Amino acid sequence: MVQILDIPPKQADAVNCEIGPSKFCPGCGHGITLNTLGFAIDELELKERSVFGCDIGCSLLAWNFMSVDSVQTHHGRTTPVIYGITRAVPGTVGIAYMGDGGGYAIGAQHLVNAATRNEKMMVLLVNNTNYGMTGGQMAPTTLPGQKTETTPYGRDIEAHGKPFLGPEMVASITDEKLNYVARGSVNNLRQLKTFLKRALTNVADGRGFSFVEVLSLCPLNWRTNNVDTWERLKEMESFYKVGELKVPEEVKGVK
Amino acid sequence: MVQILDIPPKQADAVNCEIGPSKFCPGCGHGITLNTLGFAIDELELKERSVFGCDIGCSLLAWNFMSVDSVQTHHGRTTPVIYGITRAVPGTVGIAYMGDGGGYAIGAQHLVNAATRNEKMMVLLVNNTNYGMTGGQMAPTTLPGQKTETTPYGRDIEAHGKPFLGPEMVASITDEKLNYVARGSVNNLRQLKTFLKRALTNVADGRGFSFVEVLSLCPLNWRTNNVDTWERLKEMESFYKVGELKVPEEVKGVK
Amino acid sequence: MVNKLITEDTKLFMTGNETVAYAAVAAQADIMYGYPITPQNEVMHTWAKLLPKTGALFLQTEDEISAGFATLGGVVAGKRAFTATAGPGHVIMQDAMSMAEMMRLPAVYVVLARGGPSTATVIYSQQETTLAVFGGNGEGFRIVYSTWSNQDLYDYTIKSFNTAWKYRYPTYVLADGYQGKMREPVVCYDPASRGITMVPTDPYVRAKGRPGVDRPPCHIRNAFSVEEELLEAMEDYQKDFDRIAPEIEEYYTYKADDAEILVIAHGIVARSVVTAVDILREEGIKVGLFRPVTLRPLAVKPLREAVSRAKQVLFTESALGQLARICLEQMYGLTTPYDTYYRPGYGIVGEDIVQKVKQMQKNLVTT
Amino acid sequence: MVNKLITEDTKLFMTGNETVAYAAVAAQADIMYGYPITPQNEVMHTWAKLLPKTGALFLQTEDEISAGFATLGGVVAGKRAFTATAGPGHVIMQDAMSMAEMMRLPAVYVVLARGGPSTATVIYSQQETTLAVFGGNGEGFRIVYSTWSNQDLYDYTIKSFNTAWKYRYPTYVLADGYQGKMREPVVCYDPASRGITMVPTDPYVRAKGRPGVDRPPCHIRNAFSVEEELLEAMEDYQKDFDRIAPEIEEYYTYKADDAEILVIAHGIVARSVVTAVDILREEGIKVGLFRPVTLRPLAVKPLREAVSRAKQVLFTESALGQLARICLEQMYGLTTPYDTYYRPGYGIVGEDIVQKVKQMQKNLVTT
Amino acid sequence: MTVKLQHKGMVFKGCGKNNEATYYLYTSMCKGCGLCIIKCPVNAKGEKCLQWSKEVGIYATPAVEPNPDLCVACGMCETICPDRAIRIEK
Amino acid sequence: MTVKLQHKGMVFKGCGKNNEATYYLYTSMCKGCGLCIIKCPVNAKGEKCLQWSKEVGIYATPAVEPNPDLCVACGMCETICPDRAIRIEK
Amino acid sequence: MARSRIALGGEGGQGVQAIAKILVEAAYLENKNVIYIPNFGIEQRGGVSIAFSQISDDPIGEAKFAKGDIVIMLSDRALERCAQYVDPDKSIVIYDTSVCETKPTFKAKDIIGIPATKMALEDLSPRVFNMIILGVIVKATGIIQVDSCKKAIEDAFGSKFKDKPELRELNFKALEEGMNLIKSPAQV
Amino acid sequence: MARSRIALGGEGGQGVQAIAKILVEAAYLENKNVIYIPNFGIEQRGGVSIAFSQISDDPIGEAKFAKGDIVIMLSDRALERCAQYVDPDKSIVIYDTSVCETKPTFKAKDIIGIPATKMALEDLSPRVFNMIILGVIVKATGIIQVDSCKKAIEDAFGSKFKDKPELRELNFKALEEGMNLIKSPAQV
Ligand SMILES: Cc1ncc(C[n+]2csc(CCOP(=O)(O)OP(=O)(O)O)c2C)c(N)n1
Ligand SMILES: Cc1ncc(C[n+]2csc(CCOP(=O)(O)OP(=O)(O)O)c2C)c(N)n1
Ligand code: SF4
Ligand code: SF4
Ligand code: SF4
Ligand code: SF4
Ligand code: SF4
Ligand code: SF4
Ligand SMILES: [Mg+2]
Ligand SMILES: [Mg+2]
Repeated sequence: MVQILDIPPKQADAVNCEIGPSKFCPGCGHGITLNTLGFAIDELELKERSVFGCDIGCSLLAWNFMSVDSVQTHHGRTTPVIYGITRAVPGTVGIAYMGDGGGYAIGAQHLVNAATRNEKMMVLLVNNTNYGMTGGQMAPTTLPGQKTETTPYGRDIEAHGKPFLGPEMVASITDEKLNYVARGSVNNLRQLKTFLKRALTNVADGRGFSFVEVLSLCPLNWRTNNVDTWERLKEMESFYKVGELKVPEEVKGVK
Repeated sequence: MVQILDIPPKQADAVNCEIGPSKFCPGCGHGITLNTLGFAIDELELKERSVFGCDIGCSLLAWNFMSVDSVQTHHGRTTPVIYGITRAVPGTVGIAYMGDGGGYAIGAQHLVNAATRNEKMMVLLVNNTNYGMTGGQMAPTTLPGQKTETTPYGRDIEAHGKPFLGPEMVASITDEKLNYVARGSVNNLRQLKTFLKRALTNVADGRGFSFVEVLSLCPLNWRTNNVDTWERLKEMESFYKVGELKVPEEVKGVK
Repeated sequence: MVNKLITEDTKLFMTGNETVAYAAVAAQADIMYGYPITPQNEVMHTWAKLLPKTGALFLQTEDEISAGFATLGGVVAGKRAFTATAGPGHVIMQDAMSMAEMMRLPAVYVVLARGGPSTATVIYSQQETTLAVFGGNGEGFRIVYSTWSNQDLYDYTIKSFNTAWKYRYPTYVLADGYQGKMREPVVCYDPASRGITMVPTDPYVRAKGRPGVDRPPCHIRNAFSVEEELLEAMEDYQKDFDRIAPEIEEYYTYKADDAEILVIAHGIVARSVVTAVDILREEGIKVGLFRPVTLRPLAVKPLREAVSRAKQVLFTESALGQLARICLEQMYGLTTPYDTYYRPGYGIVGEDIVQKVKQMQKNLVTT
Repeated sequence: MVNKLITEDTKLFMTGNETVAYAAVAAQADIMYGYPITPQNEVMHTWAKLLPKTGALFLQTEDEISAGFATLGGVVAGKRAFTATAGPGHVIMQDAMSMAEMMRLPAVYVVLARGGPSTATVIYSQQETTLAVFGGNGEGFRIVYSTWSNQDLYDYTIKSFNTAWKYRYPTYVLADGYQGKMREPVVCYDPASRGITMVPTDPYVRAKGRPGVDRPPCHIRNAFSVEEELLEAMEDYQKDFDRIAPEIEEYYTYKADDAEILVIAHGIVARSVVTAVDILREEGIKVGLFRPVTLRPLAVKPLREAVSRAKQVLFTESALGQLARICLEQMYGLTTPYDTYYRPGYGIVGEDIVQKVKQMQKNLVTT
Repeated sequence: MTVKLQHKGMVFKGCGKNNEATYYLYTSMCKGCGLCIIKCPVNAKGEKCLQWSKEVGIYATPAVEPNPDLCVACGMCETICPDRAIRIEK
Repeated sequence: MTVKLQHKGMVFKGCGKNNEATYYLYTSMCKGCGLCIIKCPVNAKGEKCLQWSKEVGIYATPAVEPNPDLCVACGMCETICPDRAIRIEK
Repeated sequence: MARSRIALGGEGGQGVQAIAKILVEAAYLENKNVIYIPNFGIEQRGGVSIAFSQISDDPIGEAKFAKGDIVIMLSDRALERCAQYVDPDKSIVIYDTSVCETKPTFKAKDIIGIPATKMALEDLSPRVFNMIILGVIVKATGIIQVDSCKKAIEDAFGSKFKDKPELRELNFKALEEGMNLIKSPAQV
Repeated sequence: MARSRIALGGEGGQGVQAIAKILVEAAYLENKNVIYIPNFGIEQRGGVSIAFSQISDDPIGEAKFAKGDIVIMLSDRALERCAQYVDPDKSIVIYDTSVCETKPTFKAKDIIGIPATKMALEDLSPRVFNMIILGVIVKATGIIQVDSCKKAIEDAFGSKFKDKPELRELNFKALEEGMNLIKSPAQV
C-alpha cells in the first residue's frame, strides 16, 4: 500500500521543502507553529523581506526549517541578533523565534528592552511549559503542580512562584497604538494564523514591536500520548488566557 | 564661626556613622534615598535581619554606607546575589539596591524572574533617568527629548522608544495578595519612607517580593544647579506616576 | 544541617552527574543553584530528587549569570553552595566567577565541558580548560581539579568544598560530558569514614551578633577606587596562591618513570592513554602518562622532571592545545621535543594514541 | 553609505576613544552597537555625536550580551558593524564572541582593558589579554591587534574591519583605558589616500535575489548534532588560520638586534620600554624591545629569533603574565633565561623597567 | 535548489462528502504522533474515521489512515499535522 | 567600632518659632549642593531663610546657613540633605 | 575474560540507551567491571543515538573505544554512522533487516541480519522491541547470564510489572525470542 | 628642550583634568609633542583625580611617568596620593595652602605654597580657580607661551565667552593672577 508519491506534501512556500521531516519530536508544537507561520508569511508575501532567527532550545532545530533567510543564535539571544539586523537594514521583517526559557528566563532583559525601545521586529515565543531541549526542566511557564525534572514533586508555587505571564508583561510596557501583543494556541490554528499575520503586518508596516506567545505541545517531556497531549493543552488554556492584548487600529483588518 | 562640633550628625542607626560624607556627588539622590531607607530599617527594627546588596552603578559607592551587613556585587547582579542569600538563609530581609540601568537594562531578567518566582526580597531601584556612574548615558528611563552622552540630540522616542515603566511592569506579573509595588520620589520623603517600610514589612513577614522605584536626582550628569535639579524631578513626576501599585492588605497599616 | 544519605561505604552504579550530586550531599553542601544545560542537567535533577531526603536547598535560576551570582549569595551567607554548568553557560558564568576571584569567595563550580566554541555540541570536549583556569578578566586565582572517572568525581567534589573553604579561592571540578553521562561503579562513602573533616564554613553576612554593636557590619566589595589598591590585592593573592600551591598540587603518573615517550593528558583522555600505554608496553614501547590532576595550580616540578627524563613528549587532548598551553608555559627551558594529537570536541581512544605514538617512535628511531 | 568626515590628512589632538570613533568612520563602518562601560564610553559618545554628519547608525543596547549579539546581527546583514567594551562587559560579551568564532562572523570588537578581575578599577590594566585572545569556550579563532598609541588606534581600527571581512574571523583591537583616555596627536586620513581599499562586505541574510528562487535561503548555524561535524569544522578553521597567519602577523622591535636583554611587552607598556631602552642604552646597557602587535596570531618566528639572540629576556606587563603565557607556549625549546616584571592593573613607567633591567644586568655580570 | 526529496506514502481516494477528495498520507513524513487522530471531528463524534495504520512512518511507529467512507475531507488533520504528512486534494 | 569622626561646623542658636531650636551645619559633611535651599518652606515664601554661607564645605564650595530669625525649625532641610550635614535640635 | 566492547546504534526513539543500561546493569550485578557511555545528537528525538558499553573482568581504561567487538545497528542512519566502529577482522555486526533498507557494505568478521522490528510489531508488541535486541546481545556476546539480565530488567521495570504482571512475561518472552535469533555466542 | 612632566592632583570636582587639557592643548598649538593622561577614581566626584601631562620637542615614549618635574597638589588627599610622583632632588612641588590643612612632609627640590582657592573665592570667583592654577603652571614651567594658553582657553570656552564676554576677562585675569603667584620659571 505504501508507494512512491509524486505529489509533494502541502506546505507553505516559506517552509523549506528540501529537508523532509522536521527534527522535532513526534507531535511537537514547534512544527505546528512554524507551518502556520509559513502560511502567514506566504499570505502576506513577506518571504523576501523576512529574516528568521531561531534560539537555542528546540527552536534551534528550525535552523533550516524555513525557506526564508535564517540565523541560528544562542540560547536567549535571538532578540538582539534580530534587532541587530533590523537596525542595520530597516524594513526587514525580523522574526525572533524562541522558547519560553529563552524568552522569559535567560533572555527576558532582551524581551522587555526590545519592547520598550519599540524595536521594529516580532518575537514569536513557544510556550511549552518546560525546557524541552534540555530534557524537561521547569520553565518560568511551568504550571502549578506540574512535574518536571527540576520539580520532581511538582511545581510548588510557594517555592517557585506562579507561572510567567509574558504577553501580560509585554502589554504593560508597550503602546496600544504601536504594538501588537497576543497569546495564541496550537489548538486554534486559524486564530493563530490571524495573530501571526497581524504581528507580521505591524512589523512590516514599520509600526513597531510585536509579540505573540503560542501555547504549544511537548509530548516528549510531558510524557503524554496523543490524548493526554491535547488534554494538557486545555489545562494550559485555562491558566493562560488566549487572545489579543494590544491591537493597533491599523492591523485590525488583517484576518 | 566654624568650630569642632561634639554633637554628631543626625542619621539612622542603620547608616554607617564612621564614613563621614558619602562618596556620592553633591546633591545626589542616592544619599537621600539611603538615609530614608536607614530610618525605615530603624523604625521597623530590621537592622540585624537585613542584608544590603549594592549594584555597580553609583550605588556601588554605598558599599559601606549602611551599617547593616552589605555586599557589593556586579552591575545588574544584585538581585541574584540577594536571593542567593535569602534562599540560603530564609528570614533574611534582603535588599537589592540598584540603579535604573542595573535594574531595567542589564538586570531586567533578574527583576522579572525574581518577581514571578516571588523571591522573598526587596528591590529598591533608583531612577535617575541616566547611567550616572559611567558619565551620563541614556538609560531605559531617560525622558523623551532628554540629552545624554549617547543621545546628544535628545532621546528620540521613534529611535529609542519610550521610557521604561518599571513598577507597572512588575505589577503586571505579580500578585496583589503577596507583593508590594510602588514608585516613590525623593521629593516626598515621608511618603517614600512609608513605601519603604511597607516593602520591608512585606519581606520581613515572608509574604513576598517587593519593589520600590525611587525618582531620584543626578545633578552631576543632568548638569543642573539646585533650582533646575528640583525642576527636573517635577518633570519626571509628571511622566512617572508616583504612588502604590500593589499593596497587600497586611501592610496597609504600616505608615 | 543537611542529612547524610551515605553513612557506610556503598558501591553504586551510576552516572557521573548523579555522582556529583551524591558527593555534594556527602560533603553536606547546603544549597545548589543552577540552570539547565546539557551535559550537566542530571546533577541538578538528582539533587532536586534527593531534596526530601537530604533537607538541602535548591534554586533553579533564570540563567547561568544568576546561578553564578546566587551561588555567591549562598557562600556569603556562610553556606556550602555550588552550581554546575557547561559550554555557553560556563562562558557567561565567568561574570560571577570573576567576582568570586576578586572577593576570594569559596564557591564551588562543577563544569562538564561540552563542544565549543558557541553552542557546538551537547556532550563532550575538553575545550573549556582555558576558560576554567583563566576565564574572566582576571588572573586565574582559582583552583581547578580535573577528574577522569566517576570515583574521581565523587572524591574531588567532596574535596573541592574543603579546598574552597580552607583557602578561600573559588574551586572548580572540571570534567566533561562523557564523564557526566557515563555510568560506572563508584564507592560512595561518608567523608568522616576516610578521616576527612569538612572544613567549617562561616558567614560573611548575618554572622552572630548585632552588626555595629557586637561586631562590625560586613562590608565587602569588588570595586576599588585606585590602581594602587588593586595592585596590592593582586600581589597579596599571588603571594597566597604561591604559598598554598604546594599543598594543593596533584598529579598522577602511569609508567612514567622509565618512559621514553611521555604522554601528557588530563581528564578522561588520560584514561585512553592508560589503555594505550598498556598496549604499547606489551609491544615493548616505553610509554608513560603524566596527568595533571590540578590544572591550577599545576604540579610544575614533577611535570618538568618527567618531561626532562623523556625523549619525546606527546600532548593529547579533545581540544586544540589548551592543556598544552598551560604546561608549555611551565616547561620553558626544557628541550625534550614534543608532538601533539588534538581532537577538538572529539573523543580520543586508546587506539588513536597507540597509532600516534608508534609514528613518533618511528621518527625517534630514524633520527 | 556612511559619509566620510576626513578626506585630507588632518592632525587632530584627541583621546584614544575619540580616535577609535573617527577611525571607524574613516573605515566607513555602518553601525555601532554598545553598552556603557568605563573606559570605553567616549567611543560611543563620539560615534553618537557624529551621527548627523556621518549618517551612520547606532544602537545602545540593554547590556553587553545584547551589544555583542546585535553586532553579529549587523554583520549578518552585511554591514561593517562593531562594538566596544571593557572589563566585566568584555567577560559577558564572550557569549557573542564565541558565536562569532564558530560562525566565523567578521565582527570587530574594540576592547579597552580596565582593572580586573571583577569590577576592580575603571581605567587601566592589561588583564584582558587572555580573555581577548582565548576567551569563550573555544579555541581562540580570533585576530587580536594590540595598539600602543592613538595613531595605532586609528590605523588598526581601520585595518581590523578589513582583516575581519577578508579572513572572516572576528577581529579585536585591544587597547587599555590609558590609551582610551589619553590625549595625543593623531594624523587622520582617508584610507584610500594610503592605498587602503576597504574590503567589501556582503550580506548573509537579505542578499540580492529571492530566497529559494534566485538563491538558496541563508541557513547558518552554530550548533551541530554530532562530534564529527564539530571536529571537521575545527580542523578546517585551524588549517585556514595557519594558512593566513603569516599574512596577518605583525610585530615591532626597537634596538632588538644586538640586545643582550630583550624586553617583551605589548601595548602601552611597550612605550615605557622604549623610554627605558633609550635611558639604558645611554648607559651602555644593550637592551631592546620585542613588541607583538598581533597577539593572535603571534609572530612566532621573529619572536624565537629575537629571544635566541638575547642573553636574557624580560617580560613586563600590567598583568600577571598573560602575554608571557602566550609567548612562552611558542618559545618552547629555547633556553634564554627569562625574568618578569608584572604590575597587575598598574601603570608601568620607563623608570620601573630601567631599575629592573639594571638588576638583571647585575645578575648577568655576577653569574 | 533543485534537490528533490522522494516521498512515499499511501493514497486514499474517495474521501469527502462526495467522494471527490484524495487523501495522501506520507509515511516518509509521519512520525506517528497521533495528534491528528484526536483532532479529527468525525472521530470526535465517536466514529472511527482517522485511525492508526498498519504501515509505519519514519520512526518505525504506526502511521495513520482515514476511512474514506467516513472522512469528510475537512482538512483538520492536514492542518494540525506538525510534519506535513497529510495532504488532501479535492 | 569606636572610631569617632571629628565633626566641624557652625552652630545657630535661636531658631524655630520660640527660638528654642539649635541648628547645626556640619561643614565637614556639606557638599554645597544647595538642595536644602530650595526645599526650605520659608525661602519658598520669598523670604531669605536658608542661604549660601561664606563658609565652605568639604569640597571647598559654599556651605549653607539659616537665618535664625526666619527659620521655623521645620526640619525640611535636615531631612532632605543627602549628606546629613544639618541637624536641628529642639 | 577480556574486555567486551559493544556499540549499539539506533534512532533517538528506539530505546538504544535503555537497552545498554540494562545490559551494563546486568553485568554490574555480576560484579564485573563495566562502563557505559551514551552518545547522542542535539535533537531530543530523531538523531542517531549510540551506546558504548564495555564489560570486563579487569579494570577498564578508555571510556570509549575505537572498534566494537559487537556492533549493533538498528536503522539506516545508524548503519551509516556506526560503520566506523566496525573492525573488518574482529567485529560482529548485527543489524535489523526489517528496518534497514540499505545493507552493510563494509567488511566485518560476521554480519548478522535480524528482523527485530518486524518480530516486535507482528508477534509481540512494539514496546518490547528493545528486549528483543537485548536478547540478541546477551546471546551474541555470551558474557552475561540471562538471569542477571532478567534481574536487571526487574530492577528497571519492577513497579510497572507490579501493576501489570503480564508485562513481565511479555518482556522476558521478547528477551528469549531475541536470544533465539542468534544461533550461538559470537566468537569474540 | 627636554620633556616636561607635570602631575596635577586634586579632588574630583576641582577641575584638575580641565586644567591639564588646556595646558596640553596650548602646547599642541605650539606644535610640541604632547601627551596627557588622566587618572581618576571610581567616583564620578569626590575621589582624587590626577592628570599626567608631558610636553616635549621630541617624540614621547611612556604615557605616564614615575616622577614629575612639576607636581601640583590641590587638596590634602592629593598631597597624600601624589607624594609618590615627587623626586626629592628634581621635582618642584606646588600646593594650595588655602585648602590643604596638612603640609608636605616629603623632600623636593622646591616646595611652593599658593593660596589659590582663597584667591579665587575672595578676589575673583570660585569658577576660575582652575585658571589660577593654569597660570601657576604656565609660569612655573615656562614651557608654553601665555598666548597659546589664551588661545586654548578661547577654544575651550569660546561659546560661553560669546554669551558673556565678561567671562573672558575674568578667566584671563585669573590666569595672570596665577602667574603672578610664581616668581620665576622653576628650574626644571
Ligand atoms: C547560555 C546557555 N545556557 C543554557 C543552555 C542550554 N539550553 C539549551 S536549550 C535550553 C532550554 C530550552 O528551553 P526553551 O527555551 O523553553 O525552548 P524549548 O526547547 O522548550 O522549545 C537550555 C537551557 C545553552 N545552550 N546556553
Ligand atoms: C557588565 C558591566 N557592564 C557595564 C558596566 C559599567 N557600568 C558601571 S555603572 C553602569 C551604569 C550605572 O547606571 P545605573 O544602573 O542607572 O546606576 P546609576 O549610576 O545611574 O545610579 C555601567 C553601565 C559594568 N560595571 N559592568
Ligand atoms: S522536546 Fe518537546 S519541544 Fe522539543 S522537539 Fe521534542 S516535543 Fe518538541
Ligand atoms: S553621578 Fe549622579 S547618581 Fe552618581 S553620584 Fe553623582 S549625582 Fe549621584
Ligand atoms: S499524520 Fe501527522 S499528525 Fe498524524 S500521526 Fe502522522 S505525524 Fe502525527
Ligand atoms: S480530513 Fe477531517 S474528517 Fe478526514 S480524517 Fe482528516 S480530520 Fe478526519
Ligand atoms: S546642607 Fe546638605 S543639602 Fe544643604 S547644601 Fe549642604 S550638603 Fe547640600
Ligand atoms: S528648618 Fe525649615 S525653615 Fe529652617 S532652614 Fe531648614 S527648611 Fe528652612
Ligand atoms: Mg520551552
Ligand atoms: Mg541610573
